[in-house]
Amino acid sequence: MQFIYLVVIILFCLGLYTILMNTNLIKIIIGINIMDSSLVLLLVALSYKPAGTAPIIDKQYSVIVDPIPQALALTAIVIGASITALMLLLTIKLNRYYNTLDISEIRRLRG
Amino acid sequence: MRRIYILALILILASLLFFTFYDLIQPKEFIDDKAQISEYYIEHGVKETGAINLVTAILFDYRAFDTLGEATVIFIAVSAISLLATKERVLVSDTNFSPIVYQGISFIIPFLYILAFYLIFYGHLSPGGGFTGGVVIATTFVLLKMTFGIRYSKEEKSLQRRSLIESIGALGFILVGILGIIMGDNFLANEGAGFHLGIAGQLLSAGVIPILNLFTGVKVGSGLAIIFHRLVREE
Amino acid sequence: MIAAIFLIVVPLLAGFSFLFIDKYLAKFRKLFILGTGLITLLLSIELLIQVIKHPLVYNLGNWKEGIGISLIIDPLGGILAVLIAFISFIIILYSLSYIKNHQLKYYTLLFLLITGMLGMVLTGDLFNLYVFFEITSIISYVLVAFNKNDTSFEASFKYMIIGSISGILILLAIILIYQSTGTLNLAQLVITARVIPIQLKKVITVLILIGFGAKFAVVPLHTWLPDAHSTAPSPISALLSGVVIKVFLYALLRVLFILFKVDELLALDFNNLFLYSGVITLFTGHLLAYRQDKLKRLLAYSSIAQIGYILIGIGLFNERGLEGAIYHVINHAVVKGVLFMTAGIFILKTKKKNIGDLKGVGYQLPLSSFIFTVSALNIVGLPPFNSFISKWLLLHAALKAGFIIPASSILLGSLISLSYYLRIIILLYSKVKEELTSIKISYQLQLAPLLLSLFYLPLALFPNFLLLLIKKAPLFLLKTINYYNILLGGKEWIGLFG
Amino acid sequence: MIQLIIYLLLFFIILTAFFAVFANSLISSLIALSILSSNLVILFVILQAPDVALAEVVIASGITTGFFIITIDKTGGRR
Repeated sequence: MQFIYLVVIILFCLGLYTILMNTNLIKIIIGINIMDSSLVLLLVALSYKPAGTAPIIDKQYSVIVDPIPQALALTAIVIGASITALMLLLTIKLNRYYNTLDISEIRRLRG
Repeated sequence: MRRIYILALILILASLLFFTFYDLIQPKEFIDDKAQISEYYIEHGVKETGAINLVTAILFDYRAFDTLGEATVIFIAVSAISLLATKERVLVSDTNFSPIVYQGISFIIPFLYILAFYLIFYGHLSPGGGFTGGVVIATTFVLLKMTFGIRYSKEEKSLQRRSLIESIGALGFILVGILGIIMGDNFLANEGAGFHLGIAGQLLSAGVIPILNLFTGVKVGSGLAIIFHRLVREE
Repeated sequence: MIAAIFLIVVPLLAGFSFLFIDKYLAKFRKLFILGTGLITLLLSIELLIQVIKHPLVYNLGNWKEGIGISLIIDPLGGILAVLIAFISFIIILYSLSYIKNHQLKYYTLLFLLITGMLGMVLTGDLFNLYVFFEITSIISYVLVAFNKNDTSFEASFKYMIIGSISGILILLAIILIYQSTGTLNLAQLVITARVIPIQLKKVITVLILIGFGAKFAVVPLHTWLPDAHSTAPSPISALLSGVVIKVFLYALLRVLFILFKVDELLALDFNNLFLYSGVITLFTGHLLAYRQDKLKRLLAYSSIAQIGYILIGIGLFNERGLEGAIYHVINHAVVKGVLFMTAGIFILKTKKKNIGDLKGVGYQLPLSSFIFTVSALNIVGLPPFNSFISKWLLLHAALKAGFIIPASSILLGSLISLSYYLRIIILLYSKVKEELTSIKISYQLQLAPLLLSLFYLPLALFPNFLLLLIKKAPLFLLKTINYYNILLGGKEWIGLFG
Repeated sequence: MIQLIIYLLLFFIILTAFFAVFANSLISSLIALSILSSNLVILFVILQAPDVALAEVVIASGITTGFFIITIDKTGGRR
């Protein structure tokens, strides 16, 4: 189980690496998406308890996983998707004006 | 040179996070305090909200204000994309699929609608809820547009109607909240606003939660359909 | 009590229903826009009057504190709410005659922006703070791109990348806080934050410092601000520079002071961090502003410098410093709002953005130029004006605490700013032969900056009245047990209310 | 058994993440991102979070991928 946290760290750092190193706009957005996914994974992993069941109480239960991080994870997913949609629209727009997807090229063209 | 700096930065961050999580997953004395609140939800959640799905109970009752903010975020994304996208008509090349695709899609659409409304109306009983159901509704629009071409639905007129529907969904959410104040309770109150909680586990239960689910689903569905339409029509 | 929730709901309702008003009741559109602004302003004043007497809690859905979400409003939140509502009202007044196209989406987004800022100031829940933080940020990105040209899209995308990273860092910090304390209520965190191990606390602090710091443009993270604030339409620049960055600063202060007690902050040398990053921010802002040749870019860099002043005031971690900082927040919001609005009028008139093209505008737009001159001298901090008072308070507090370098940099920075603002003023009133353009500027457009600049008078003449309000604010930050006491009904205040 | 599945899923998640970052063509990195989300969905179901899994499957690996594909198509980045 502890490996999940390691995966979260790897995904987080990989996303940050993509944002900082890549110059392609769509790759940058993919990096932000990977970072978002890592946080959702972290939230779900934190909510999990060994031998727990899902937070739907329709029969006898012994251990229930923590429902709050799951609710927070839902919010995080929705907000991340909205930002992604917005960034993709701006990417299309930037491509139309500068005819490239390369951010350093765009910066150079702008002067 | 820049590459080395960035790599160093990321390595520092990784080690920082590693030790943080290492601390975090060790059981500590604060565990009692933490148990209190989630225990509270597990113990009293069904009785107080009438929903047996605790995640929905938290999203649409205990922390419904967050959900209102979330719906606002989608509303903002839709407004922003309609603002920034071009308004003039763009020619979109139609792709021709094989008849199997057309038949298959028209066969699958009703089932998708059933799935969407199941997810919305059973949000307090089983996994799902307004957001998920709304996105499934939006998916049907996406499928229809992709297979039957972009001019299948009436262009600008249907977009306007859809943004009206979206506004209605958003307004409904707030008006349900204000109803709580009118009934002499607080904003977004459930039982205090005169809604019956019913028997937990039945379809008509949990007071305000199915209503909010419906509004959210309508809002998210029409909103994401608008976003998709705008993006496709963008040059 | 009821004013607190309606303060958030009224602009939100206005934003959602504006589509209907625009479609079916187009005649009442102007009335609706102005009315919403006015109602928000009145509600915020009502709230401030209540809060000054007694800080209050509003539990949404009538759940107990800590179970549901509650709004917790202390004097600092009340003051900032009035500031936001007031500046927004003036901006709405200005926008009515400035924004000519895409009005429907513009006002929808503007109302929701007001909602987001008010929510961030009033909320008492950590995750709710994050939601409103994202609302405010997303609308800022969009409104930066409102002009729909290449530079504005580029600025918006840059802002968006930095903003998304900062949002993710803050979400991570919130997850860590929740996992180690088990509560999201800000007031309960005052008590439960003690159990967070110090190592974890440091990590959380790094995350929120970078996360919120990127949003209010502390120096190594400031690169997006000049682009974003100079390409946005002028009313939005005024709002972004005037209030939005201050709201993010407020959020940082709130979370930071809840996590740490003041003694811990001093033991960890946070005062030096704040003070010297403030000094660096101040000099970077002023020196880069000196080299600009575009008017709105210069004003944007000047905003970075003013954040430096505020950071110096906060970094002292005592009451005097915080009072000066809050007073400076108010002054800067008012003055920078006027400056951006008049800059918008100049750009409308001359059709050009460079400072060199402002030659002789002073004779063709006497009123706006006069307001601009007064405001420029005001923001420099010359004696008869209100910025002088707040800068004097900051200087006094810094000297009293024995920090010589920050104190002297306040004076030196003001000198630099005097030099570059004087350059503009001299250009404004230099003689030219011919008329610049034949564009008429209506008096309606000049009404909003005039109204806002009239507030220099009370701010400068009766500082004691405002200081009386402000004096109550620092005690809720420095002695956070007071903030926790709000939940208990407020029986035992420490050093407050007599 | 379930441990083994979890480890396998985690391995695939890392693999797809690296592929999404370092792939040359945008479409393949996008497909990798979508597979990453799908793997996350299975993991969420195993970790007893059905709500999050449903949201992730329709939002992150469903409609967001659609938006990405439209963008790549519009910007001619299918190289």
